[in-house]
Amino acid sequence: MLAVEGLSKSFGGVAAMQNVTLDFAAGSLTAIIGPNGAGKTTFFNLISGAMRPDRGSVKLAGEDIGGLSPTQIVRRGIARAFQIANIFPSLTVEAILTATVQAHLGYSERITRRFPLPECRDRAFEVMTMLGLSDKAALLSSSLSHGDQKLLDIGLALVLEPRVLLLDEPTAGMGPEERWQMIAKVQELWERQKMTLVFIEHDMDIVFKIAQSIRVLCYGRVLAEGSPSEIRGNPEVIAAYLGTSQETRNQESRSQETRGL
Amino acid sequence: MDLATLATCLSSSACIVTQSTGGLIIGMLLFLVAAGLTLIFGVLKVVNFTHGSFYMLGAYFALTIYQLTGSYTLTILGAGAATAIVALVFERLFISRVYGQNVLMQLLVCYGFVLIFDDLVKIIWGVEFKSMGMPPAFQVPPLFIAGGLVPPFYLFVVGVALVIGLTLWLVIERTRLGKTVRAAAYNPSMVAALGINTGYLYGLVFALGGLLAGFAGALAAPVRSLTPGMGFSILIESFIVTVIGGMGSIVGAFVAALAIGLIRSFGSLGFPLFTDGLMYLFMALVLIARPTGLFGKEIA
Amino acid sequence: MTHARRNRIDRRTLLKSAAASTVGLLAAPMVARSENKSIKIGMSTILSGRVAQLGTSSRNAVMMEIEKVNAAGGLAGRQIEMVIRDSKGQPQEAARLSRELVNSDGCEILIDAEASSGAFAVHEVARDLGMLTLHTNSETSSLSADPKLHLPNAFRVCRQGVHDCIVGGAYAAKVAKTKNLTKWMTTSPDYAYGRDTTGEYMSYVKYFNPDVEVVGEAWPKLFQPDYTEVLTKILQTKPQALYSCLWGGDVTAFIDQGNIYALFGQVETFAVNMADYTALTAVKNLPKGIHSGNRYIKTFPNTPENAAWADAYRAKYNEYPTNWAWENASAIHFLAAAAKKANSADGAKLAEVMKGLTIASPFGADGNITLRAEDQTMVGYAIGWGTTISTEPYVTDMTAGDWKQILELEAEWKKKKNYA
Amino acid sequence: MMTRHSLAFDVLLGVAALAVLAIVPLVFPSKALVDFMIRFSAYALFATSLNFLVGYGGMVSFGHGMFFGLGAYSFALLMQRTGMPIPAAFALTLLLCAALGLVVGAICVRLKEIYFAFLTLAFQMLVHSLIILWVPLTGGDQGLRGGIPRPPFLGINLANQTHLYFTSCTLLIIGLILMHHLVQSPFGYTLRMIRDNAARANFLGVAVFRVRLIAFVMAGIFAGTGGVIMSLFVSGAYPEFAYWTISGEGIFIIMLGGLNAFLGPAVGTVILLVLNDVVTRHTEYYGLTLGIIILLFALGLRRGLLDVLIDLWHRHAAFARAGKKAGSVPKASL
Repeated sequence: MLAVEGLSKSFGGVAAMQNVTLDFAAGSLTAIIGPNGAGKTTFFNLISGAMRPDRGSVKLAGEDIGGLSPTQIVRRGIARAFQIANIFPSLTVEAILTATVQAHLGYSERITRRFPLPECRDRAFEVMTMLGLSDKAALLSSSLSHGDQKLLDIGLALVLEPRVLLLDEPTAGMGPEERWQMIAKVQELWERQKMTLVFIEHDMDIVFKIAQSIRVLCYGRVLAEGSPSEIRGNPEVIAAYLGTSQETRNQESRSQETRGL
Repeated sequence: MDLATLATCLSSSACIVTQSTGGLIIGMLLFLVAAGLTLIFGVLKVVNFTHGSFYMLGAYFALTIYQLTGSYTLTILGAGAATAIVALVFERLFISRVYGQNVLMQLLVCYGFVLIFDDLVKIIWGVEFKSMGMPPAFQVPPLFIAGGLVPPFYLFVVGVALVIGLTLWLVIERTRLGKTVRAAAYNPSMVAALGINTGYLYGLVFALGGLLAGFAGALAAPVRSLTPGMGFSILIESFIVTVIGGMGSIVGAFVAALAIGLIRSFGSLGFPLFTDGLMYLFMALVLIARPTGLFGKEIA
Repeated sequence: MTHARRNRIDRRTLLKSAAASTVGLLAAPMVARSENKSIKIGMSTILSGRVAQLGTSSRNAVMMEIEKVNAAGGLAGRQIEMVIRDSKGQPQEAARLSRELVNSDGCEILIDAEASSGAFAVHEVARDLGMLTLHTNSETSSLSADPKLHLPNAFRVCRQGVHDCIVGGAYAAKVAKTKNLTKWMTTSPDYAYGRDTTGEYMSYVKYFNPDVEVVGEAWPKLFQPDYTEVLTKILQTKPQALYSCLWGGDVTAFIDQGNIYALFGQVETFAVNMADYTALTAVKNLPKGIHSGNRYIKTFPNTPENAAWADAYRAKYNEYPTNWAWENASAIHFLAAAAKKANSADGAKLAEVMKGLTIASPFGADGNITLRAEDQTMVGYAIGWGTTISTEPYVTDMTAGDWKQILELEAEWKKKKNYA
Repeated sequence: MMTRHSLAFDVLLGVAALAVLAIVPLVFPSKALVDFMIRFSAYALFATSLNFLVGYGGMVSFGHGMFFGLGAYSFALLMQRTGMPIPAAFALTLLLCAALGLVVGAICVRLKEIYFAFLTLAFQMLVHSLIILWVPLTGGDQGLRGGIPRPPFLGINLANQTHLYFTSCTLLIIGLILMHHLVQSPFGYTLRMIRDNAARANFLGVAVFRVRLIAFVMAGIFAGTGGVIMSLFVSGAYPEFAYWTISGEGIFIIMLGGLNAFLGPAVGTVILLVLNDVVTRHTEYYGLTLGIIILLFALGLRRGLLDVLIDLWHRHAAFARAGKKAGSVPKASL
């Protein structure tokens, strides 16, 4: 479904991504892991069109989408949710979802009718029910709990009915059981939507629990790929990654946040 | 348009010298005002529309102090200090209340004070325009450099401005305070985390901005006529400068100020009717080419 | 809590101003215009901003004269009440105020003490409302000369660009002959007044002295703070003589900045607007021998009446009158005289008798000034040129302009412009 | 069916408002009121269109006055130079404003925050200096003189102040209805999304650039309408109309009235005009007075008047419903 080949990107001479070649089978559920500065987020940025690759190709179902604009890539069926939930603070959950649906259906520049267009609204409510946010429909997104914000963020991506969904640390900054609820939700959605799901995650327990296969990035290179069991046993990975403690991971994820896009 | 004149000028060293010093003096005074503006924006993220008023106050303070003391040195220092104090009070009492608020809200406060300061000047110094007069020390014939005319006073002004600019740069780049300031500009929360009193820092930055504007006013007072609202044109020009240079960049302000100065002095030869237009045109072109100004940080 | 209080306070202030306004708007008086009642004269001028000083002096002069008129029984028995508003120098405000003065303040006569663009705005209002309107400050010739703009109810009671230019041209040409100044340059503010005046002035200099050629022009913006680029350009062009119609704070800044380039030693300078007390008293180390037209000076015309008027003004407001001051005073003089003649304060009747009205005036070249019937603009006022000195009376060797010559050449000028 | 949120409802309100406005001059036969309402229409259209950009699009333009000026000049010129009927000149004027909006917008809307603001300012000042320079056409700094011919059309004679009053009010109300409709349309919500978080909207497949550009053009058209009314009021046009001060006043107005409420700018316009008219009556220290009042707003209310009122209303409602308070999360930015 999604395949990258020889993907490279550097910032001011510093190589963030070096000749990465990976592919993700249709309908697969893949985790991307790697230590601080491994280039995980950069990887997503390159796929989703937030950054143009210096070299290499990004293919979606065989079509080269390298260097297309985010909008074009979204239209082709790659959606992403973000590390930090980037919701629209002054709008209600319902409005945001509805507006997203209308964007997906190509109505976002309609001026002949009034918002909300019934068809969009209905779809929005479906998604809300699916996410279990129905009772929060009328709340400002900025007043949602962190978890719900991330959920909504994922919901927005789902609205676009993506063939490939990229989740950047769906559980970042959540408490233990919140994490598990979230991940259960993600898994459920994945099964229901029959899509290719790629997610960046730090919590190894989560990764090993749900991922079908795992890709390990390290300093912009592919360190290893394989099934959870294979990765678990891989000495390089253990050396490079599993050593680091949870705290540093959190800091690291934050430092990546501040870098933003 | 009068490109012939421009061409002949560019072919004569005398003309180039004269025009360049002309551009330099305009640019330097602009720089002093713009530097404060860009500093304040860089650190406080406040677009300080009252900055022109600081320049005006500097000039009027200079007028009074000069009349009292008769010493131009005292005048410059005094005007700078007095303006710095005004700026500090202004920041502590008012601007500090709108930090982190909608930019437009801050703008509104500043605008309010532009109006207030203008009328205060009117009440204190009168509506009629004033002129401070040239200090005797500088009432001397201009020098000839490479056939070009260079008034000693302007040499002095440019010199002082350069010294101030350099000091400012050193302070920002070399001192601990400067580090803090840059840190604050980069990421305020970090400064707070370092346990530095941001209130104190912000007040200081504003005072510094006021000081610079005050100096500019004092340096301009002998040659420019003082009127309520005189701060306005320089405000717009120094905004153009800061935007061209990139909001928050002192170096950018310096380069842009010189550019504007030269554009004015040479532009007036080539396009006598469009000198202002040229300025805006230049700004538009720069922004189109570099959306965050020459030295501005990319806001992604 | 405190927040709530803030709101309350503020709501109150707001309600006040709102109330005030609604009163101002809704209760707009449908004025009964009975003869014995006092008459309101509306005046919009510039009381704030760069030109505030001139606006204030206009108001001072008007008030000073109104006092006299009222003391003498008012306009045909009706005491004058002035309603003076600040347009802040914005033409649309000038238009708005003039309408308001008539429509809601019930003024029956308008004095337009605005600078040029404001004057044209008020002129449109005068066209619309048909009120008797006296333009007292705009020197732009077309205001009265252009028949397309002519209104039976609008008069210009102030100097006129073209008159200045003819007199100045003749004077400059004479100086140019004696001192053999052929290479001229001009430096004038880049707006209508500056362009027209400069163009006409130089054309008359050439008319009187064909050897003169203009070798360069510089057009600083109005109110430009820094003239360096202009000065350096002058120094590049190296003219023998320089004409400028910069005025007010601009001319003083220009002089101050020119001094440090030692400009006035090198170039014979003709600055028409130098000889006005606002500039003369403000500028430090005023160079000797700058040629200037009279804007207003106590010593020209050198008559006891003029001196007396200046002293009275100074005694009252402890500053010397400005060019705008004497012009506005003249407006009141004309109104008073017209009212006497028509024995009425009715605008239409006043306008009727004002056409061609001649009155004795301290500002007249020969003791009289006239509102010329054909284009309803003032002629015969004192106009002349002299040279500056650094102390009172600031200007000496005044040469008076010859009105016979002015009128002849003005007529030609009108033909050239297809105004007549 | 007609809900509070339907266009039909707005139209009904508009008609009602117009009816009231029609009666007012009969009840209070005050020329001053008529003049005031004409100016109000001009400024309210201008300010509301600016708020369409600032409040809903998050695009703070310092150059919006360029459309006000263009509107005034092109209408006045078309009427003076060509004998065309008023509606034609009006339509053509709006077309010109749209064109200017398209060109300037295409260049500006890419830029972020303050830079967008200053680039728009730059273009406005270019328009301004063009007006000043092109004396033969525009009359330069003296403004466009000689009055605007007003041939009657459809029984409307704009030379008559009362007719002008009705026409301005009608234009205002039509303008408000249209803008409110835009704001309530799917487009309007896309615009809000972009204001809140352009980058995220981009990743949801919203064509940010195009949406912003469209908004910029629309705002330009309505601002131009305001300019037309102003030119009719002063029967001329002045460079001041295209000067930055007009844009400044616009910003000022929306801050006074409130940029989160659709009618905020209209309220703000009333406040500013009343302040201007009342204060200038009583003092020549206009700046001082106005400045202090501004501070009361900025530091006292901290929001536009209408925003405050609506807030209070909501609070009341909330207390009534005893609804639970929601903790706020700082605005995330991408």
